[in-house]
Amino acid sequence: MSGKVIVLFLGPLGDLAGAESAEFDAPLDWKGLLDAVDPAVTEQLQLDRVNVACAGKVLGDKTTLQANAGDEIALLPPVSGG
Amino acid sequence: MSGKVIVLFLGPLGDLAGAESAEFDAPLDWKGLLDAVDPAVTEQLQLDRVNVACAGKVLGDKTTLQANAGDEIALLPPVSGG
Amino acid sequence: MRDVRLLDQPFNPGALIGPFTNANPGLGGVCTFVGEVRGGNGIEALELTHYEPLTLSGMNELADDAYARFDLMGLLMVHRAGLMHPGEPIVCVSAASKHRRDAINAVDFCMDHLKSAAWFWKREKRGDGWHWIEPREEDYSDRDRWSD
Amino acid sequence: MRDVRLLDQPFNPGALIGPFTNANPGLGGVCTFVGEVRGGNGIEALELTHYEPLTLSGMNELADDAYARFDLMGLLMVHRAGLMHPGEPIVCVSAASKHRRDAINAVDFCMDHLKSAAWFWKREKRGDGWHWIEPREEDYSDRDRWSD
Repeated sequence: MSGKVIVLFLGPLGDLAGAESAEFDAPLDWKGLLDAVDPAVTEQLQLDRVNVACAGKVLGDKTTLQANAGDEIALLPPVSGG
Repeated sequence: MSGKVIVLFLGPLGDLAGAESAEFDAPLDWKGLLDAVDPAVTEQLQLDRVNVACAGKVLGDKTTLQANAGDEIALLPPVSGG
Repeated sequence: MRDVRLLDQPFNPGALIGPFTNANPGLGGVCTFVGEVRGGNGIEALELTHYEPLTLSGMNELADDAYARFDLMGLLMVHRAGLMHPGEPIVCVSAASKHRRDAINAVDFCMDHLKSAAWFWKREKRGDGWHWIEPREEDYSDRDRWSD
Repeated sequence: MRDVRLLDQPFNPGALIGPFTNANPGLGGVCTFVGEVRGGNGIEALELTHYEPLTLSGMNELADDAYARFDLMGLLMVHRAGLMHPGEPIVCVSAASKHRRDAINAVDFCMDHLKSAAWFWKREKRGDGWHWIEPREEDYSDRDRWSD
């Protein structure tokens, strides 16, 4: 896993990405993430309603993303539980 | 029962009346009721929060009471169910 | 399924809810409230008296109101009368609906009205004897939330 | 008693509520909401996915919030994940309190937040395949009732 970050596409984002996860080279910041993923996902990521978690924490400001080797990034679209 | 009305003292009114029910001569109107019952009950009856039912119906305006022989009058203090 | 009952014997809400839920196939949610005789404060017993000619018909009118106001598939409304002890259920209201908000609000509505608008009078037995429970100001304001 | 669980297998809410109620002696009321997979509209199955590192801790934070906001004796919060069929329970929230209003409001609060603020994603299988369920505008407005 060294040298890589894993990106998880949760819920409907998995359909847009065509996969549940992908690996990219570390480190990865917000700009890098937007460039790395499928354009359809990039578009969603730019909406306020999509959250990003890194290493198990939801980012208050996702544009501060700074993922290092071994980190798991989760892309979290609007939830619908209950 | 002919010639009489029964008056029921519900809830705490029973304690004030010293009985759960009493019989009075029919017919009985609002004025007659106020005179017939214990003064402590009379005082309660004059409060808005005490309702009166006659022959199974709650009176919208209790001062229109007109009970005939055989009727049951129920004096209904503020409720506390649930 | 609509089921409105006045009971003078102890009941087990759990035994009512399963069949009630199953009797409303296709529901989205069921909300249930069970009120019990509170322990503590030296309470030994609680007695609920009611006025027979009005009680059950009043509960049925309340159920009518709940059906008119909320989108319900089923409503269960069970109220005890008589002598009870701490831990015993007094009341059980359960509402089944397609959407949770109707189910929750219907239970809230029925409880507020059973508390301050149904023909029950409650007294508690403590060490020094029986005491009538007066409705609280809050019971009226809870009920008045629905008068729009 | 506090009991927060995330389950990946079917559960029977009735089997949880009895022990939960008994675990809170002296309570005045218990309010319970059970959400089930709705039938009809050609729904064959429902799948709830979640993000493991956040889900259970998020449910525990929600329970903390409910305890801070309401006067609770106990809170049960159980949520399914995985594949479910019509009629199967998805969620069960039960709150025990001295007073009914806290119990009812705590359930209402937890359900609103589980619906639109917990890390679950829902999709339905109909005749023509799987469809993601988007949160409704109403789900957000329901939740926002609590932000005072």
